[in-house]
Amino acid sequence: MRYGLLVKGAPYSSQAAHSALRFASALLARGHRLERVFFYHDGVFNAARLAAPPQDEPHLYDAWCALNAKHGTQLQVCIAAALRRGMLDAREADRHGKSGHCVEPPFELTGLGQLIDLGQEVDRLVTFAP
Amino acid sequence: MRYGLLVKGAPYSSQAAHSALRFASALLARGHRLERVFFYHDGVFNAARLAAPPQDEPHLYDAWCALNAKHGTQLQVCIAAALRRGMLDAREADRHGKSGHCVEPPFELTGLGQLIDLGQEVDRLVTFAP
Amino acid sequence: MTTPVPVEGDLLVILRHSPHGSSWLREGLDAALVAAAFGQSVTLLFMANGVLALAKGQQAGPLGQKGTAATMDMLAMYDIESLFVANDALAEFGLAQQDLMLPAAGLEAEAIAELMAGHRQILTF
Amino acid sequence: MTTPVPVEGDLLVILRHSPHGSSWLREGLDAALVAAAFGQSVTLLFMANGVLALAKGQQAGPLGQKGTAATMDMLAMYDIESLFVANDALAEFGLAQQDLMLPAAGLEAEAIAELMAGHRQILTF
Amino acid sequence: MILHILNRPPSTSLVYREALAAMGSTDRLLLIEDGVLGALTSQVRHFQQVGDRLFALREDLVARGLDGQCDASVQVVDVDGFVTLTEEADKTVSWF
Amino acid sequence: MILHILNRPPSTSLVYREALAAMGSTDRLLLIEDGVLGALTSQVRHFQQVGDRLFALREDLVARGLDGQCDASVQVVDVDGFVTLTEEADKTVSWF
Repeated sequence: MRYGLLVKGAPYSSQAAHSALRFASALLARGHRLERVFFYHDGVFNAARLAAPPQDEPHLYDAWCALNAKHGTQLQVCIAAALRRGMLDAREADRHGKSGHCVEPPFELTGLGQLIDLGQEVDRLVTFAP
Repeated sequence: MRYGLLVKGAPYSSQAAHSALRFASALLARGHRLERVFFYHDGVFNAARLAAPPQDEPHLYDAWCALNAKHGTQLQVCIAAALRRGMLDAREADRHGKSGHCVEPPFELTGLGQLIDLGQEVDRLVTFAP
Repeated sequence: MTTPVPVEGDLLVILRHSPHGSSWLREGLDAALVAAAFGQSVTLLFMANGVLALAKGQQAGPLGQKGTAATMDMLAMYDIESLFVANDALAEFGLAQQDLMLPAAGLEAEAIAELMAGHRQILTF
Repeated sequence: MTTPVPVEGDLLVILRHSPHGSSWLREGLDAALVAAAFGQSVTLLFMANGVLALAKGQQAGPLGQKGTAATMDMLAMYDIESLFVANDALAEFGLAQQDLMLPAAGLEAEAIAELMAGHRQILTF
Repeated sequence: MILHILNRPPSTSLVYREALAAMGSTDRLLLIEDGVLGALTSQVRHFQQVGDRLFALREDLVARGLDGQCDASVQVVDVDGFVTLTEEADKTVSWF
Repeated sequence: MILHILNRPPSTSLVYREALAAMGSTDRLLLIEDGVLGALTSQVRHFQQVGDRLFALREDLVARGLDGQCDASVQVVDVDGFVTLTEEADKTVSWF
């Protein structure tokens, strides 16, 4: 089956990102395909490229990137939710006249339409919220 | 009186930052002094320097900076909570071998000891949580 | 007013949070508007604290936070006209149909499952 | 066991969240440890879901999340030995004193206000 | 005297019970943010034991269009009144 | 058949009532994260109407040291079982 995940919780504050990553590896191990993870609400903070968790904690940012590298899962971030929360990629930073950026590939800022698309495209969409 | 605020909520996701800023202006208008705002838990995301909210919404990041500029209120961010969530200043980014940074003055990353200090130093410490 | 439940629709958005206290309500409404703009048939269900999204007389917050009342007014423009509200939540807040800013069909708890079964996809906010 | 309530202390940290589901518990314990390291006399009160911080047998999460049990074990090292637990919350989860990983004095609801009045500062997590 | 501050509504959160359990006999309780839903006539029964020591923040009621439905037993204060309440209390405790 | 997923404990959150109100007669309910507190023998009464369609995620019970206190009426599943539940359902709905 084709799966999509919707992640709404900030990393470490709630268990949402942990649960989503855990569920992702389990569904992949069962032979399903994970098309895309969409980040909304405080979930957009998962895309913060500078995350530096303690060595003895799971590195959630790296785990998302590994999901993309190994399985081609798209990591899409709601652009409206991200901009207000300061999660800008290089293009948006430029557009807003700011130097530096917080979000970079494999995470991409996209419209909410991609979440609606995802819901139509996949067999199962599972939400992990704070 | 001398006040301190503890902010634990991410900007826009909950009303915590709005309430704290509103309370801050009211206490200043009454002639009190606001020594410091300490950001903990998801409150650390208030320090995201790239925040670009819609024009018709309050600009919380700018409002925090104005508080510092006009009233000398310190804006201190728990460094442990910030690092894991990707909110690094230039020094921490350098220390972790990453280019770019998310946090800059007037926000400063500090230890949790500054929260304990604040509690001892001020007459009233008020918490705004998500 | 309790009306028959529609049995078909592309997307059901369930709104359970009140205005101003969090961004859940606005983010849920935004998802509904985008889905409608993409041509999906969208139904809204207001339940629990979410029924307060329908309260009359909402205003901007003290810092100028605009809240969600203006977005509610845009629903019709996007052809989102299938609005339901949980009767038990209305009663819990002492609200009646005439207190609502938009017409929404009252739904008894037993009908919610039917509404959910009739939609291909469900998002909760 | 219900013991007399201490009437003095610099900081009371109230822990109301369970392990693993959020970072509140860990962040509250961290604040307590830092205050103790700064020489403050610190009291902990576990109430509501926070009493589960005292449950025996906690383990790392499936991704290696370490939880808070190891931090609980460090409290004594920081001379944080004034631990209270709300009796009603223990009862709600069917827990008894012998189920706890650390000794904590059971507190009836009426004594909580007394505990709060006795501390110069209170932080809730 | 402690000022307790609650931002969760009793309609969906039981956190108000923690605040009530912790309140001393002269402590005050201020409802803010989504907590003001508890000040409505339809909800205020949850706070009966607080008597005349129950407050709600006016601007949070007004923004939600609920100021007309606030129960008469609740003392409605503006943000200045919120500051005053913190001045009059020895300390504040937030429940969330 | 819908799989409902709940991550809040009934001890402090009433969101479980929303999930229960929305459940059809063949729908299933899976407790995850802090939601697993509802699977304890001391708490499971809140879910009585769900009967044998109540599930809880094993690793969330184990991490909290609570697997021994999970009620016998609850079907405990590992994360593989979580995936299976989503396979068997037409769609999933998360309550938080």
